[in-house]
Amino acid sequence: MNFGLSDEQELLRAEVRKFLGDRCPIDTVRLLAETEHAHSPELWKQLAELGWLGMIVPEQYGGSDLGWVELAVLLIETGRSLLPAPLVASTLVVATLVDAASDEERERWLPGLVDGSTIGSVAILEESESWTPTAIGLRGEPDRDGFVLTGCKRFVSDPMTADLFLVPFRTGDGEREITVAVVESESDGLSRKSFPSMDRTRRMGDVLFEGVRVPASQVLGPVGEGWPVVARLIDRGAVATAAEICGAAEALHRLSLEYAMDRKQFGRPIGAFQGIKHPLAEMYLEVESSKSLLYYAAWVLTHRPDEVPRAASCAKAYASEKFVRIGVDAIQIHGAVGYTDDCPVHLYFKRAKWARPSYGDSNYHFDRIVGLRGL
Amino acid sequence: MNFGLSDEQELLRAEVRKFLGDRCPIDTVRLLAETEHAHSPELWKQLAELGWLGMIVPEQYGGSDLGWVELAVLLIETGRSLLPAPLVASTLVVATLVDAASDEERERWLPGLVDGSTIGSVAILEESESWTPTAIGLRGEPDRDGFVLTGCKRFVSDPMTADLFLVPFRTGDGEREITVAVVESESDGLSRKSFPSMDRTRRMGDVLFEGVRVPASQVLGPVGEGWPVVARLIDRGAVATAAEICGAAEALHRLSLEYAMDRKQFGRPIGAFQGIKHPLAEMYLEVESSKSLLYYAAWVLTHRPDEVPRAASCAKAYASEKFVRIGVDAIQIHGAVGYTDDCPVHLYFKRAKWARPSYGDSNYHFDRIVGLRGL
Amino acid sequence: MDFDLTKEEEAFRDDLRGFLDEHLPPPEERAPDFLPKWWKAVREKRLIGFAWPKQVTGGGGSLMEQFILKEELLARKAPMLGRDVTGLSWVGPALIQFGTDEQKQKYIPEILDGKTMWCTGYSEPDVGSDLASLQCRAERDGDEYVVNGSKIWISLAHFATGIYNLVRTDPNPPTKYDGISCLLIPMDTPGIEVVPIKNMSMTGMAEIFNQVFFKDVRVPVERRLGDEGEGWAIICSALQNERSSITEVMRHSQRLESLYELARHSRVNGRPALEDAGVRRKLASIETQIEALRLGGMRALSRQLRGLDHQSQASLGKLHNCNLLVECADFALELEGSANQYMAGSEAAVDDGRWQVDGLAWPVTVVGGGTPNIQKNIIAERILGLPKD
Amino acid sequence: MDFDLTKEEEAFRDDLRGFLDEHLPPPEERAPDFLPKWWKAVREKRLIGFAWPKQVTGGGGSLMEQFILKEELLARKAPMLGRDVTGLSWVGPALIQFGTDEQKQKYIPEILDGKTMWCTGYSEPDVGSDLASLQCRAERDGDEYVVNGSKIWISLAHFATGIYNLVRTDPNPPTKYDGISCLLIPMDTPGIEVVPIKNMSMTGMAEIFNQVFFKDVRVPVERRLGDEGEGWAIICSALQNERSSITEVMRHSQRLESLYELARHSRVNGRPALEDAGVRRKLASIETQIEALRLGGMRALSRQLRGLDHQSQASLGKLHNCNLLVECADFALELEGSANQYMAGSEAAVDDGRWQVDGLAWPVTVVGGGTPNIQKNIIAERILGLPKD
Repeated sequence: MNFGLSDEQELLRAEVRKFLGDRCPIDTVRLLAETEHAHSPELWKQLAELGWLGMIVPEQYGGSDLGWVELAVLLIETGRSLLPAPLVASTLVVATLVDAASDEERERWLPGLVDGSTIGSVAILEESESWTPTAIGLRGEPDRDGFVLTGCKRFVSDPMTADLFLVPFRTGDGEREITVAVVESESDGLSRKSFPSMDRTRRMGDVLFEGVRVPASQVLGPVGEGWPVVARLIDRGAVATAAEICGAAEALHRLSLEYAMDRKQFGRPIGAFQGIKHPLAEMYLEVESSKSLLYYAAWVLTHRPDEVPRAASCAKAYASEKFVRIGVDAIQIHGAVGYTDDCPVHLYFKRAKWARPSYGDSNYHFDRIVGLRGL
Repeated sequence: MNFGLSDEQELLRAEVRKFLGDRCPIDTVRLLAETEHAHSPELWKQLAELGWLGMIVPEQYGGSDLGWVELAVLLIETGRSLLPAPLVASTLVVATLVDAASDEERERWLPGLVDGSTIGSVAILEESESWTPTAIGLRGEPDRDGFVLTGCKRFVSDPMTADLFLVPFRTGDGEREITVAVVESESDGLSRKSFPSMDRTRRMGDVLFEGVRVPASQVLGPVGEGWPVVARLIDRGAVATAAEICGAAEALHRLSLEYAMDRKQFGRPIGAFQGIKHPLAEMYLEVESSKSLLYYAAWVLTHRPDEVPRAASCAKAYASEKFVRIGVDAIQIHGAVGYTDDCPVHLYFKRAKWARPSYGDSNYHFDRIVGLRGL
Repeated sequence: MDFDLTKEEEAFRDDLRGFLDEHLPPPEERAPDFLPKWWKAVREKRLIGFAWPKQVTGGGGSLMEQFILKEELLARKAPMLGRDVTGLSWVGPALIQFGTDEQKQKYIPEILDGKTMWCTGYSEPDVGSDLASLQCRAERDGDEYVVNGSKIWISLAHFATGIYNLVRTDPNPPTKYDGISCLLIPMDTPGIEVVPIKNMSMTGMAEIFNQVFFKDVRVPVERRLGDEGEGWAIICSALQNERSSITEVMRHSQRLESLYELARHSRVNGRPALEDAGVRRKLASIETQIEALRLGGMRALSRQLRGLDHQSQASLGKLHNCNLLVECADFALELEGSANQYMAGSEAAVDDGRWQVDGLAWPVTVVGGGTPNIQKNIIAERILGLPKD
Repeated sequence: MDFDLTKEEEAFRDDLRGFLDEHLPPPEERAPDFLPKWWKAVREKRLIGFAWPKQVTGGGGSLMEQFILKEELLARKAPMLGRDVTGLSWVGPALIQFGTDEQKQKYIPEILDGKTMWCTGYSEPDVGSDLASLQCRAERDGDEYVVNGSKIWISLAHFATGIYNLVRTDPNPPTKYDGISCLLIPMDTPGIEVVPIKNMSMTGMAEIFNQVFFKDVRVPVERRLGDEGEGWAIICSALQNERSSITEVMRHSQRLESLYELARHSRVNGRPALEDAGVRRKLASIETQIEALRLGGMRALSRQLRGLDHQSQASLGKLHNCNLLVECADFALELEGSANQYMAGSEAAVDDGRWQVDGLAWPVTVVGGGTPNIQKNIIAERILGLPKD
């Protein structure tokens, strides 16, 4: 048994951290956050060149054929540095294609997603913001060899930079009669919109389908049996988001710790007072626990599929709750400095509000943990 | 406007505190707690002589004709000293008789309840432990000029010392077809049982009705219209319990504060460390807030009946939650000393667990606060 | 115990209601030029500086009348009573307690008329909550002080006409609390520079904070408030008066109604939020806490009306207020789900983005008024008598 | 990262399972004379002191085997592996690290055979968590120490055959951490008196705590463990080994199952508790925290297996464990409603009163192992490097 990173994984971590420290320090994050799409095509290309966009993709499609633990190592670091890039969503598209698409479909999209020339995103949620099959109301009417989609997807990550969307839609009235397809963003009848978001390192918006044609060659798996694909995607989204949270929460703790050592009041560093010291100790426990849950969830994603639902829910529920709490404590520790634009604390605070509902908040995951017992 | 006690009320408080300090110090509480019924007939008689059993009873029945604020003053003090006596339940019987009984019924029972020769208790709850009319399943079958009761009441306070019980029972299948009667504990077919309780200053148990006859002359108000009487009783019970909680929570805070000033570690009183100081400050806020809510609820009980449900729910929900929390903090502040028998902290800790569900826990009262908005 | 109004108080309230019926339309009916008219009317009615002495053109109102006034104003969502907010909350009360007659006659009517716009110079870089460690120097030179140093976290300094500034007049005092004085400095005095600080909210409140630099700023001695070295006593008195809890309570009550409204059109796991037991209990818990804050404020007022100590209780209210602010701000953003990202101005924003403002503005209030940790220290040391750290 | 067992580990587990199938019936089938038989069997199988060296008749097992052993034992609700709990958890490990060969040969087999029953003498009245301030004196007199003073919060002292006692051998040490030594004292030495302390639980755990008084107690020098003055180092090493998190995790897991069971037959506002969203989320939150504790323990074990520092992480596990204990103990009593008052032994008690035991016993564990405040100090100072208070 080894609940630790291998030498190769440690090396990967160091490499990612160095790259992001060099190419995407916090000042670059700020600049990118103020660009129209909070996205840098050059940075994206570099990520591709380093092999990080195809980490879990088989070599035949240009990927590195690694596992979710390696992916988690990457995402912890991008979370730590608040990298503005559509990495999580695009990676989820990649992961879904790898295990749910036909050979032809993989051939068609994976190489582009891996080499960075194509960006993917995920469009599951609708107005109800519910992660259940019944919440999917987007209609797919049969049409010749495919479907015509009509409806609206909401809360889509970085919709403007995506070249293709993974879209579940309804092809029958049965609760789970869901079909999943890849829809290109340039399709006729598809329009998209992004709104200014609080966490400005990300964009979020709507994708509107007004009679969008999707040929059968873009459907993943059998028609009407797409829900398991979506359910797996949601679990992976929860783990990927939890990984980004772990890195961000650790960074926030580190910032607060350094501030507490540095800042003096009444002749002592404020970190000498139990009123500051104890919250820092609790934060540390929460960060370490988030990481334990996350690493295990990442490991089971590759090695023990049966354990995925519970492990993913534990990881996401815990991490997103604690990240929000840590954000509040970090601001209180920093005092007035914490809400200046110069201090990065507020960037993490906003990320926490983004990350909490993403792929299910703790209400969703807690309810599911009990549900998994058949209760 | 005066949100403070009048001179007379202050005098009453001083008198009660002095009496309890003299006659029922913590060592006496311990001794009484180990007697069979945790009840001292002599102490009860003294309470009667001081007029405290008939505080809210009109003078014509031997009472002092005061209001709920005075009663709250009394109960805060009995809570503070953990007085082992069936005071809350008996007072609730008295209050219900005062405004729901006929002149004959009042004549018959109030003088005895006021002079201490009769003790009352309340038997509302059944197996479901729910405070709703539908939870009342005890059947009252019409019989000559009264009813025959069959069923079981549970979680009855001090059942063995009571001479009469206030009992709501079902006289029809409509949700609110409830009738309330006074049932004497010596009635044929009535049996009762008390079980050892965690808070040993109290007893609690079951009252079993096996064909108990209750004549019409013991029914309070019109048959089948008793639910409003019960609802009022529950609100009053919530306020009375909140009053006892306020006194007990204040005592617990005081004990912890004194210990924190007295106990030295690493060369300083432990109260100098923020890890102890801050919880003590929070406790104080919670104690003071509990008192604000309680005093207001007591005042509206006498002066603004319309506001009673919301005020009673706010007072009870807040006080019972915070009392439990304060109990945990108090033990942590006291360290190992806190769980010795010599230190009274554990007595309050156990009282907190008793008081929380009594007349509705915060789940019940919070749900009701929202319900009162028609939501 | 008595929560009813006396006949006189009821008469006052009825008169006030008549006045407000005439001059204060509901928010949605207020015209763009409403504010100057409102200020003119309340000034004539002597409602600005309502509890200040009549000699300085204040209202001479009683504490209880002031309480009634605030309740009525807040129930109708009235705008602020005067334009010079800092002058009304900080400078005026300090002048009334510590100022000379000349100072009172000179500065107070200006504040009430809204001719001035004061800001306060308390915090300094690297000083934070240890306020008494301030370093901004004022050296006596004849009939003037020469001020050098800087102040930070100053709201509205870029609009201000004057700064109510704490300075060190004795560089080697016996304790750090000695040798501090209070100067009333016009902002157009040569040598003052204002630099805005960007803050996280980006919600219309951006850049309300500033750092102010003083370089050889010359201030006549008669602009000193109180005696030389009396600054700490003045500031302590002011901090205790800082916030009226009734104002906070009414704001929280309005916030609670909005939270219920938000819950009415939100969903938890796809189902209506108001059917979710967790949401219902959270709403009720917030409602209960606001009620406790309201009643706590009334207890303090009640003590004040009877001339009893009430100021030591102020920290309790502040701590309570902070806890509520943090809880409400986060709860709303939780209820909104992913839409919590959509800011004011976006068509997708929920409730016009008001919860994003709340969610990002709380640190200003919570940290600005002294962090909860500081309130806990004050409660523990001043009220409970625990030893200093 | 790898959570699978190696072939050798699987073989060890399979052999162990065979042994347990034979010797460990399920709890409800264990006869009154089961315990002595069990102890005999596990002693012969060398499972007691499983990781201790074979030279002192221990099992010589590896860390990973020990982990597997504990998981198997706890999954089957096995009773304790040996009778002398304190000897096994405290005295034995200290002897192995600091004892002379003679001491090891003399004391360790006795512990493993259950012939001794040790207790620990750490805390003193008026010392509390500031352990190093201890005052119990041992003066050298020839080949003996003469011990005077008292120790408090000693569990099982009235059954004990010996006390593992911290004493001050240098009355004027350079720092309070110096001049402390460790003595192994037979309880029947003249001058020792044991006085029980009543505690709050009254749940069968009453009076397990004692105060022990020493009056001119003479102890031969060869009963000193380690060098004179080395006591603090010995104790620090012991405290770090204090608790195996896997044991705690398995206890919590069993507690969680019982909590689900309790929720299955409880009601909230008259409706089944398991239909209440608040109850469901609380259960899931506890489940998640236990999972985090389990995985945190495995991370520490994993570091230990690789010879990396793992002890600094022990406080994290302890703090986490304390938080969980407090939360579970209270949640169960909340779920029980008014029936939470009915204690074990009463026919009305829910689940045979087990939650009352839990609800009253947590302070012993939470406070006894060093309050959460102390764990937070340790985490902040030793792991995070924050300055001392």
